[in-house]
Amino acid sequence: METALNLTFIVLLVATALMAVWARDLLAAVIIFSVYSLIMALMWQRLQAPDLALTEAAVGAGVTTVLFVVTVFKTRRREEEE
Amino acid sequence: MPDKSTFSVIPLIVILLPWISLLAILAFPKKAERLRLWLCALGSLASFGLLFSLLPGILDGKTYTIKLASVVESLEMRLTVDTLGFYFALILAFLWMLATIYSISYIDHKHNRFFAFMAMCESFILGCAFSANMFTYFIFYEMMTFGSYPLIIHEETTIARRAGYKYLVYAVAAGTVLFFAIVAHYFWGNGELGFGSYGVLSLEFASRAALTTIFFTYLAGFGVKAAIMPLHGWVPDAHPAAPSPASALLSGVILKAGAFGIIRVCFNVFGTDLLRELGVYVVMAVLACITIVVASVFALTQDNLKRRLAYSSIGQVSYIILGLAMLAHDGALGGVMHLTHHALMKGCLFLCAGVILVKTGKKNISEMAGVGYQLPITMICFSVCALAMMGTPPSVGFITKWLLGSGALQASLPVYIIILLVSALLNAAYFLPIIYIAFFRWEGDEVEGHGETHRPKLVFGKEADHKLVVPIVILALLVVVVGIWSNVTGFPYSLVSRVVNVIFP
Amino acid sequence: MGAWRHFPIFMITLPLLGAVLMPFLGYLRERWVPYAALLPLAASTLLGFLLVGRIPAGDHLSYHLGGWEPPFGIEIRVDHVGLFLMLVVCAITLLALVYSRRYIEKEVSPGRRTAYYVLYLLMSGAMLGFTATGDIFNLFVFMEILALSSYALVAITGNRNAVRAAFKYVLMGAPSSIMVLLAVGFLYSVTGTLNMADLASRIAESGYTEVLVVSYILFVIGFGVKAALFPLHMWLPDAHSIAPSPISALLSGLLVEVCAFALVRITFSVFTRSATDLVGGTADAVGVAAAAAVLYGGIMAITQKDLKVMIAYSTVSHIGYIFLGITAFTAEGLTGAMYHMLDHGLAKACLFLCAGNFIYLKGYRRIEELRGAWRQMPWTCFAFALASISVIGIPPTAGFISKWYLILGNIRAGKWLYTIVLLSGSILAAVYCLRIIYYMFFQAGKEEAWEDASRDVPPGMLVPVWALSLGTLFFGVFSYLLIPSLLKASAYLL
Amino acid sequence: MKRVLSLFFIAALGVLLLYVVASMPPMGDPQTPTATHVIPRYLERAEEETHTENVITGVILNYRGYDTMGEVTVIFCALAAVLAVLGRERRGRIRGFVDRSPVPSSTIVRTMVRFMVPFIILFSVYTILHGEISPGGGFQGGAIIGGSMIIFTTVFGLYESSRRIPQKVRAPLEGSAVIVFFLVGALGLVGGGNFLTYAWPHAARGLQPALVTWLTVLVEVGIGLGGAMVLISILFAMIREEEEIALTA
Repeated sequence: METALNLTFIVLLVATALMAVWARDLLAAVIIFSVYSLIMALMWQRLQAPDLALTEAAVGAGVTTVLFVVTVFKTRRREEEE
Repeated sequence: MPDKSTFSVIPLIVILLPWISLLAILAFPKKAERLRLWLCALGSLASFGLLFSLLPGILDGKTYTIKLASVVESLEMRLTVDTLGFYFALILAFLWMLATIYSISYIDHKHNRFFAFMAMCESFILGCAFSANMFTYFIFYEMMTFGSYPLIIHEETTIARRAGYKYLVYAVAAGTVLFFAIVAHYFWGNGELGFGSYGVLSLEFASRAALTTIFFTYLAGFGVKAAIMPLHGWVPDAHPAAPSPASALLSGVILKAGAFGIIRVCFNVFGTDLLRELGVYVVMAVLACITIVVASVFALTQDNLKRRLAYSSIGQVSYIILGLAMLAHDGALGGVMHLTHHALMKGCLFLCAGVILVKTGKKNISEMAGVGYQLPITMICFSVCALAMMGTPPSVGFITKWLLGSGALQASLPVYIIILLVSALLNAAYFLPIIYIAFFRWEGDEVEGHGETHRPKLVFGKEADHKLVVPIVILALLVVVVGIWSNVTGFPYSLVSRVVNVIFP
Repeated sequence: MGAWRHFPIFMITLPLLGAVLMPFLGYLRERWVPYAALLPLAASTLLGFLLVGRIPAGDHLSYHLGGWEPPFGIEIRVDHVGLFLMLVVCAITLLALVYSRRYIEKEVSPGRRTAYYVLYLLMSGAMLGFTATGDIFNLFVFMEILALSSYALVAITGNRNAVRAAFKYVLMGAPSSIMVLLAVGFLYSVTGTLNMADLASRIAESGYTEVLVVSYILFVIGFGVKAALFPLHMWLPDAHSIAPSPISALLSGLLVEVCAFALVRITFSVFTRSATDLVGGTADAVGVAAAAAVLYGGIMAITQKDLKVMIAYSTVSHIGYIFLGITAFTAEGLTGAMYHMLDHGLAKACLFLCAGNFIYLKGYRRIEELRGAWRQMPWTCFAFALASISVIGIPPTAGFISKWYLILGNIRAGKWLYTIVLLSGSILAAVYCLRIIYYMFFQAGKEEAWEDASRDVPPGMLVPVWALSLGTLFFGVFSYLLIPSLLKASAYLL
Repeated sequence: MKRVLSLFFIAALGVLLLYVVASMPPMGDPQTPTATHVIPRYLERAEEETHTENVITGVILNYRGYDTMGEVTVIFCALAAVLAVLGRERRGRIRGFVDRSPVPSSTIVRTMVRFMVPFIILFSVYTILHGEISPGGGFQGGAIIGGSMIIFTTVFGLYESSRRIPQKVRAPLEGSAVIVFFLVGALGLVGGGNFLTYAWPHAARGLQPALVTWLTVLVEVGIGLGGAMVLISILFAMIREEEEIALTA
């Protein structure tokens, strides 16, 4: 059970990371990244680091996401085609 | 050497006195131009005077020393006036003084820069002469190298710039090689960079290969300044490009700084025994012989007077190297004495060339027909020095040749005598035509062999400014006087023999 | 044990405190900020000079923050070498800050000026903390402050090129920070400690060789990027040439050096001699890279047309010198490297500030535009000449002394090839420096280019330049003030 | 080509790191160097030595307080970096692009936010103040305050938001974390200890633990306020309309 949960988290983590990199829509990437942060926060909690979990949730999922969103709105939403 | 060493600030003062010129340039406004220039000359004069006052002490066997700074205990900047250093300093300060006086009327633009760098160079090269160890020597040597650059390019013509560039390329490369030599010397000399009477390096601490490397890097580093072939490339360009007093100094002093470095390396760093053991002196001798002959041949082909003189200098400086490489008493004596002798002769010749250039605007020998009548005093002095160069007695040139020949016999290598004779012949071959053209040909001679030629009138007394003529006359007189009364106290023999007698008892 | 034990921590924290107070001052009176920013740095410099001579030779000052003994708390560890570098940092930052006021008024728009001083102080404080710390995680923390502030300072003029250069810098700098962090983490995982001295003893008996080697390699790459060691230097020419001149002076004269010094600490205080054998291959690779840097930087500098880019490439070359001194693994080599940090700091800062003078007064950046500069800006040109002489390594400047020891160290180590590389490096330096001196002094140039009635730059900008260039001369002549203690300290480090 | 090369490098780095991780001591093993060297002392004696029940807070603020001082400086530095690139707004109230957001927020959202923000802030105060006994602390609390203000700004606009937290409030508070750290550090000096020693000499012996605790809380508050202000200032700098500072070509 433990292992299964850990594995799920890790797979999700890697998956969200890859999706954030591949997403052409930068806004989508930002949102996916915030999901990544949330999963990370859960991971920290599972690793018995509640302080880190709190920080990750507040900074990673909250503040960073909003700042990224602001940046996306101020610049361009689509990644430039090569 | 260290036994009778006394602390004295005089070496430092001697070095600093030329800086009076800089103060003068800063302190006096443009209006007081004459005053400023004379103050510059005064600095040089004072420096020479103070130096001369050390003579009795030096003859007494004393050395004067002062420590300027040190990096670590064994690595210090120290000035020491020993006999050899004093000897070099004396001639260079003398020549410098004359050249400075000469420059007052010779230099016609940018006085400030010229005199400032003249003074700085004198100070640095005096520092070279007084250096108590290779570290100090290198520091002053490098500063002198870069300080003399503005002298060479003073005219700011394209030729001068190109010559200056070439000079810098050679100097930077040489400085780097020399730098390596000194660091290696420091490393294998057990942190001892000072000058010992019999040399400081020995096979005890370093391998044969290491010592050979050090020697050859030293030779290469100093050889560029001393214009040993094939490292002479900058000389024939720099001399004609520089203003005449500067070329006189280049040839008379700055080339000698390289030669002096080699003297130091041979006598005080390696010592004759070690040189003999390593066998490196053979290479030095061969190089010197090649330089003597080849440079003279090159000189033959030059039409530009100063260029011819420059090639002549290349050959003559190698006399010093050859004298050292003989590893014999008379050879060393002749070689080291030639330092002064050549400075007197070549200094005079370049200053004469300067007068010719200023008064007639002629650079090339072929144009100089009849110059001897326009400028009789100058050309007489020129002829005296030229004859001395060939080794005509009674003159300093003769003494050199005699001693070198005697040294060759002592070293039981008479082949050197042949080299000397060939060189003398070549010298004659390139100097005599100049005299001939100056006195026995007239303008218009070239046009048709005979016919109408107007022989110029001989004019005495009005040929040039006194400031130009007096130094020339003094030098020409000295060439003869030192040649005749060579063992007068204070003349080269009295000083050099003290050094050489210690090394070759 | 007097009050002086506390000096280092105040040297570090005062600039940081000053930095955080600046925004409010900037809100109240923006005009006062340039002057107020001088205070903490001046105080740091003063404290640094008061520390001179207090630390016994061959020993270090160990300061336990919060009173917790080392493996548990954080230690500040200042030995002679560290103090030496801290003083260099203090002096140069102070001088460049004095220089900044006028320059920044011209180059940086009003809304950003306060930020400039804030970042400047943060950077100075971080450099001091970086040099003094005895804890590898703390090292990382200060490296982050240093890195962040330097990224922003490169971009501060806000024009497109500056932002692009800063972005390039970030792209290389951020991964390098992460590498250092990973290396710290790896080390911690196999030793359980973060204190350098403690690490040194625990690494020796630690069995995890692979982790140690990888962590050392990560340290080398991480700090190598920050110190612009040859193949990792790509960010440097852009960032150093586009940043405002006082910042270029700091980046080139100090930042790369303290990062090199961090690697010295990591190599000699953490991995120590026995463990260095373990990572000897890496050290050799660093030596090769450094030798390549000397030649590459020199050659690139010769080919440049822009003055600041040329100076930046010269920095690449000189970083190679410093690393060659370090990889010689001899006391002389290390002394040479340390002295070269001083010399290079002074000379390079001076060169960049001189370049700044030309930009400030005339807007000239290209080397050809400097023909005949001497006529209008004699003071700047003379200072430039003096500093370049030190860069080349001509006596009697400090550059000569440092090169002496670098070469001596490499000869002692038997590294002949590197000796030759060092020598040819100075020939290259001569080529690129003398060319500019020649342009400035001996070429006529266009009359109208320099006939401006306004003479040389104002004294506020000349004094720092001259202080720096005279510094190179001073430390060349009076090298005995530092060399013996540096030799001792280097032997102690080894 | 570039892609392939960079992929290759990343893959190589990944393999290297995995290899290192594999050869690292196993996680959770009580015999690893990490578990046997420094950690035991923290776990056993943190409470009596630092007078904080949360060991992590004890380590962060006391044992390794200097590192934390560096961290808060990093945060402040981030703000300075943003201001260096984007420039600081002028004094007074400002307008930003959220004021004219393409999606006007509905009344429900406005009311909810107006209602929620005080509670979020209350929660963050709790997080900050309870940092020394339970998970949380200045960093987290500061981030939460910042987050709440971000939500507020997003909904009500920069104009409203800058009216509530004007520059004259933010400017002195942005560095409060460093300032508080410095003051507490200097206080330790007055007490005869080293910099960052949490002590007060004139207090009676029995008061000492309470004082240390209060100083810890003070530092937490400083960090929280500073962090919050930094986040808010960064947000303001980012979303305000371009004024006099523009990216010049």
